[in-house]
Amino acid sequence: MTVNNEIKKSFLASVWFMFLTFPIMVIKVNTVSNTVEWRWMNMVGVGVGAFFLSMLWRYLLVKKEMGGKKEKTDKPGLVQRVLGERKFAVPALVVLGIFTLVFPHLFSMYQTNIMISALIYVMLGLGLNIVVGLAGLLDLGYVAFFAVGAYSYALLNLHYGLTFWIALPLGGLLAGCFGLILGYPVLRLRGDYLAIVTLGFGEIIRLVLENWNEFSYGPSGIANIPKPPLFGLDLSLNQKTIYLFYILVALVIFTIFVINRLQDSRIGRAWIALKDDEIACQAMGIDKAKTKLRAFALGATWAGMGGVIFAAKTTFINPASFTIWESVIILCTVVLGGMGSIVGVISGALLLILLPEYLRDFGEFRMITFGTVLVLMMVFRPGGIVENVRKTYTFKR
Amino acid sequence: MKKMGKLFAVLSTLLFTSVALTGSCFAAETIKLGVPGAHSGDLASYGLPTVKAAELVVKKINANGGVLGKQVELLVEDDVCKPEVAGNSATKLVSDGADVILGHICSGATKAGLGFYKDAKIVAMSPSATTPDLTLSGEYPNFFRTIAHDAVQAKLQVKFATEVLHVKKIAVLHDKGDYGKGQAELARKYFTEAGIEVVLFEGVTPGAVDYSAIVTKVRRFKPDLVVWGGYHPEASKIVSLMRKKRMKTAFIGGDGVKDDTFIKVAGKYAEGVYATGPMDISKNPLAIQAKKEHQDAYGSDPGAFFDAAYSAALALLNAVDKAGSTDYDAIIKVLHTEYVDTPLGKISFDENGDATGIGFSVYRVENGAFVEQK
Amino acid sequence: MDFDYFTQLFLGGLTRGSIYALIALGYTMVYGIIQLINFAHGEIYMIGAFTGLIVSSVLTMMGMPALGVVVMAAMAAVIYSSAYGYTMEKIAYKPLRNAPRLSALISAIGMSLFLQNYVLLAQTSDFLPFPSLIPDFEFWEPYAHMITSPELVILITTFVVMVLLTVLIKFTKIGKAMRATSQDQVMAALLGINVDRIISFTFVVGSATAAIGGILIASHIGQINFYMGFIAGIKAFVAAVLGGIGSIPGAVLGSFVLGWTESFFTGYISSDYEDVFAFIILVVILIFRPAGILGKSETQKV
Amino acid sequence: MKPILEVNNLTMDFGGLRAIDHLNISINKGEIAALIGPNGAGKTTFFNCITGIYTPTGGDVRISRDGKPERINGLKPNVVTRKGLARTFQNIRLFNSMTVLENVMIGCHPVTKTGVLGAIFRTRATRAEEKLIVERSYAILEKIGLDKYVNELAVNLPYGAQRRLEIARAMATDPFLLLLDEPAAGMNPQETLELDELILKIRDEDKISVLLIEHDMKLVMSLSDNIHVVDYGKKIAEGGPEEIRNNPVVIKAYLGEEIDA
Repeated sequence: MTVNNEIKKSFLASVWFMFLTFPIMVIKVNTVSNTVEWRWMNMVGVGVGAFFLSMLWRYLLVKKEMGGKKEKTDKPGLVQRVLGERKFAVPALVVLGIFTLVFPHLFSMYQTNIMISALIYVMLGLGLNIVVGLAGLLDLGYVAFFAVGAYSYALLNLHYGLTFWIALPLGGLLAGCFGLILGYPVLRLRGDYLAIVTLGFGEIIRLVLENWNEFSYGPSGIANIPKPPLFGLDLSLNQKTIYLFYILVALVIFTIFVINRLQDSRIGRAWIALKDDEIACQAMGIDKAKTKLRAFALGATWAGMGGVIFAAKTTFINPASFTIWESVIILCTVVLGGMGSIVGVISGALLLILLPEYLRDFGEFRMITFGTVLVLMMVFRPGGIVENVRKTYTFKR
Repeated sequence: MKKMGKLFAVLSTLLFTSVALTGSCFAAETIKLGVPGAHSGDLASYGLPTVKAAELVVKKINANGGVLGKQVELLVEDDVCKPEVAGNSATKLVSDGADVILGHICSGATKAGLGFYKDAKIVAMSPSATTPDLTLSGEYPNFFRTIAHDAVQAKLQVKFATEVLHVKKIAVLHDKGDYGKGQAELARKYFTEAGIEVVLFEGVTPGAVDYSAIVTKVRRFKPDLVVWGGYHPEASKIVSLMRKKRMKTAFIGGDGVKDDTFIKVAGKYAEGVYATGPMDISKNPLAIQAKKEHQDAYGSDPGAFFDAAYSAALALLNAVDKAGSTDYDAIIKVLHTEYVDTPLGKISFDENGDATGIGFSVYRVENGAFVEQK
Repeated sequence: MDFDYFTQLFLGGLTRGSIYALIALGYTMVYGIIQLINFAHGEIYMIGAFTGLIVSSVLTMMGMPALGVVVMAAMAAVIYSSAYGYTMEKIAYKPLRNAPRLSALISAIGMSLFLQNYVLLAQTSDFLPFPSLIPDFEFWEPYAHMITSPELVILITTFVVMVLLTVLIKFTKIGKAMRATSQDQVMAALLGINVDRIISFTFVVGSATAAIGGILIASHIGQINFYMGFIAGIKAFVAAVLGGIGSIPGAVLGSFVLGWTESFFTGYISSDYEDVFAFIILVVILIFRPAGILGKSETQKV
Repeated sequence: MKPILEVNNLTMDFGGLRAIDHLNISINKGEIAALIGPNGAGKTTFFNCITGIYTPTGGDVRISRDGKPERINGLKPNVVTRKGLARTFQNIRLFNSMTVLENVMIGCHPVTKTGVLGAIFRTRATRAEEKLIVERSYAILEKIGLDKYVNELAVNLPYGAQRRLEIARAMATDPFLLLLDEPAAGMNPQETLELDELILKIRDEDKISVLLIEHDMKLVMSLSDNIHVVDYGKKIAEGGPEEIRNNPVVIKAYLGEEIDA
C-alpha cells in the first residue's frame, strides 16, 4: 500500500516536473532558420530523473524528520568529541600541521594557489563569523571591508611604496575604521533592515571605486601589486606563491587563536547575548551600541587584512572582485559551516571555495551543481556542517 | 607491516599525482590549447562564443591529423571575468600543461592571468581584451591579440565624426565596466583634442531595468552624436529608448556594438546606428565558412568575438605548427614573422603583439545589416 | 522647458518605479508571510520573461495573430512562473520552515544560482531579442516623446495589478487567511487555516506579479538574458525594504521613491553615482524610520 | 529612613493611551515590596519605565544607593543596570544558546572590564577576572539551587528552573534592588514555596531589596512588607498585607463591581 502510494507520488512529481520544465528544457527556438527545435529527449530525462529523485527526496526527508525529533541537545558532535579528547586532538593536529607544511611542495602551484584563495576565505569567514555568527548581525556588505583592505595595500604601495608587512596591519586598521563608520548609523536597525543597509554600503564602496578614477583608477584597476618580499631575496613566482601560502597559514592560525579567545571571553559572551536577546542583554548592563560596534569593527579588521593578502595574491585588483556575490559567498561559508563554530566556518569556507574549483571538471555544470549543493545542504543540515558547542566548565568542589 | 605497505602506497600515489600535475615536462601526447574566459555569470555571453570557436577550429584541425602529428586538446577554464578567479584559472592551465592560451576575454582578467603565463613561458592570445597598455606597455611579450586596441577605434571614431558627420558637440556614455569606461575615456580624450565639445560624460548601470532618465538627459543636452563605450545589450536598450522617445541623435559604438546580436535585439531601432569594428569580413570565405560551421553545429548565429577567437585559434595553432614545437621563443618568432589566413584576413603580429592586417572601419546599420562606410 | 524636463524625469521615475513595484510585491508578500528574503524571486521574473519569449516565438511561427500571441504568452508566463514559485517553495523553503532563518536565506541563494544556470544551460547565454508585444498606439503619438506606449502600458498594468492585489488581500476569504497567517502562523493554524496552502498561494501570487513584470519589462527594453533577474531582484528588494518590508502599499511606495530618486539624480546630477545615491537614500530613510516608510516599527513586547 | 527608590508622578503615554498615570512609589532599604493589580494595570510598563526600556513621558525616578539620590529616568537600560537596578522578565528572556553558567556570567558584565585586547592576549588581569566571575557565578547558582545544571544549555531547563535562572542572572549584576516580574508564574506549589524562601534569603543574606510583580496572592501576602496596588495606571492602595487584604477599593478592582451588588 505504502509502496504503491510512494510510486504514485513519485509519478505525480515526475509529471509535474515534465510540465514545469517543458518550455525551457524542450523548446528551443533556432534563431538562424527560425524553426523550433523540439527536444523531447530532455523531457524523458526530466521525467525519469524526477521520478527517482522525488523518491530519494522523500526518503531522506523522512529520515531527517526521525533524526530531528530529538530535543536540541548540547551533546558535542563527532568533530568536537575528537577535538575535545587530547589523545585524538594532538595527533590529529600534528598530522594536519605536517600536511599543511608540505602541501605546497607536494602539489602543484595551481593547488597551492587555490588553497591560498580558500584560506583567504577562511579568514573572511571567521571574521564575518564574529558579526553574523556571534553577534547575530546580518551583514550582506562584508565585501566592502575586503575591498578597503585590498585597495589600501594597492594604493599605499603605488603612491608611497609601502610594503606588504606595513600594509597588512594598516589595511586591517583602515577597514576597522570603516566598520565603525558603517556601524554607527545602523545601530538602531535590526535583522533584515540591517542586511539591506549593509548590502547598500557594500555597493556604495564598489561603485565609488568604479567611478572615482582619480582615486582608484576605476574599472581598469591597479596592476603589478607586489607579492610579499622575503628579506629582499629574488624569488621565483612559484616560491613567492609558497611563501604567501605560509604567511596565510600563519595568519589563519592567528585568526583562529584570536576568535577562540574572544568567543569564550567577556566580549564574546556579550555578543552571543546580544544575538540571543537584545533587550535582556541590555538589562544585564551590556552596552548594546558598543558591543555591536566592536563586532563590526573587529569583523571588518579581518576582512581588511584578508583584502591586503588578496591584493598581494592576485597582484591585480579591480572593482569587479568586490561585488555583492562575494559578500553572499562569504555569508554562505558562515551559515553552511555552522554559525558561531570555528571548525564549522573553516570547513564551510574550504568546501565552498574548493568545491567550485574541483567542480571545474563538470565544466558548464559547475555553477548549477554549486547551487544544488547549497539548497541540499541547507534542507538536510540546516544547522550547518558543524554546530557550535559552548565551552563547559568543571568544578572541583 | 601491512599498514606500512598501505601508507607507502598512499604516499607514492600522492607523489605521483603531484608530479603528474606539475609535469608539463613530460612529452605531451597532445597539444593543449587553454581557453580561459567568462563562461558563467553576467558576462558569459562574451566568453562562450570563444569556446565554440575554439571547439570548431580544433575539431577541424584534428580531423585533418592535428598539429605536428598530435591531436589538439582543449582545456576550457571559467574565469567569470574576475581577476582573482582568472589567476586561479591561469595557474590551473599552467599546471595542466597548456601549451598555448586563447584568452582571456576581459581585460582585467587578462591582466591577472598574463603574469602567470609570462612566468611559465606560455603564449596567450586574446580575441577581445582591448585595453591599450596590455600590448603597448611592453610588459607582456607573451601577449597577442586579434582585435585592435581601443585607441585605434577612438581615433577612427573621431575622424569619422568630424569628417563625415561634422559634429560639434557630443555626449559620451559608457557602462562603467573595464572595457566600456576605457573606451569612453579614450573617446573623450581624442574628441576633446579634436576640438569637439563633450557636453555629457556619464556611466549607466548595466542590467538596469530602464534607461529613460539618462536618455531624457541626453535629449536635454542636444548633442549631435552619442558615443557609446561598452557592450551591445546596453547600447541596444539606449538606442531603442532614444528612438522610441522620437530622438534622432546619431549614435556610434565600438566593436562591442558591432555584433549581429545588436541588430537582432534592437531591431528596427538599430537602423542608422554607427559602429566601429574590424574591417568587413563578410566576403571573406574563411569567415563565411566559420559562420556556417557554427550554424551547423549549434543551430544559431555565432556570438560576440567569434571571428576574432576563431582567427586567434588558427593563428596560435598555425604558429605551433610552423615552429615545429611548443617552444616559447619559436612560437613568438613565428607569430611576429609569419602571416596566416584567418576569417579576419591575412594577419600577423607587430612587435607589441597587436595583429596587423586587421583594419578598422566604420559601419552603419542599413536594412538590418552592418554596412561598411567608405 | 525646464518643467518639461522635470515632467519627463518624473514619468521616467514612475515607470521605473512601477517595474520595481511589480517585482517588489512578490518579495514583500513572501516576506510578510514567512519572513524570508526570497533571493530567487528575481529568477522567477526571469523565467516569466523566458517563457513569454518562447511561447510567443513558437506561436508567431505557427502563424497566430499578434493579439492572440500576446494574450497566450502572458498567460503562459504567469502560469509557469507561478508553477516555478510553487515548486521552489516546496523544495527549498518548506523543509526549512523551522530552521534558522539564515539557513533559508542560503537555500534561496542556492535556488537563485540553480535557476540562473538552468536557463543558461537549457536555453542560451546570449541576449535574446524580445518582440515588442506592445505596439505603438497611434493615438498616443503626440505624447510619445514624453512617455512611450509600452511605458504607458506598464503604468496602467501596475496600477491594475495593485488594485486587484489590494482587493484580494483586503476583501477575499483567502486574503484574510493570508493576513492571519502573516500575523501569527500558529494561531492561524489553530483557527483551521491551512497554513501550508496559504504560503503556497502567496508564492503563486507573488510569482504571477513577477511574471507580469517580466514580460512587460522584456518588451519595454527588448531583450532578455538569463542574468536579468539578479539586478532587478536586488533593486526591487531594496524598494520593498525602503517602503517597509511586509507591507504591500509600502512596497509600491518604496518602489516609486526608488524610481524617482534614481531618475531625478540621473537627470539633475549624474548617473555615475545613481545607485550610490539610491542606497544613501535607503540608509537615510532607515535611520529615521528603521522599519521603512510604511512599516510598522513593532514595539517588542517585554 | 531614606527610600532607595523613589518614583514621583511617573506618567507613561502610548499614543493616546495613558498606561501609567502619576504613579508614586517608594521602596525602603531592606524591604520586600510587591506591585499588584489586575491584568493590564500597567505593572510591567512600570518596570520598563524605571529600567530604561521605555522613556517615561513625565515624572521622576530617583535612586539612592549610598544615600546620594540620583535621577535615572531616560537613561539607557544598561546604564540603569550598572547603577544597581536588576530585573527579570515576565516572558522568560534567557540567552538560549548559552549554558546556565554562562547566562550568569553575562550578568557579571557590569562588574568586569576586560577589553578586546585583554581577551585576545588573556592577560593576567583577564585570567583573574575570568576566574573570579566563574566562581562568583557558580556561587550564585549554588545559592539559587541550579548548580546541577551548570553546563546545560539554558533552553533545555525545566520551566521553574528557567525562572530561577533569570533571578540568578539578575543577581550577578550586583544590584541593590531586584525587580522580579511574576517570578512564580507557571510554578507548581512546591516550587513557589522554594521561591518564597529564596527571595527571603536574597533579602536577608545578600542585603538586596526586592520589588516584585506577582499574581500569586499567597506568595505576595507571605513575603511582602509593603504592597502597592495599581489599576489603570493609577495607584489605588498601599500598605501592609493585612491592610490590603481588607481594603474595599482593592477588592473592587480585583473582583469587579458586582461584589457590591
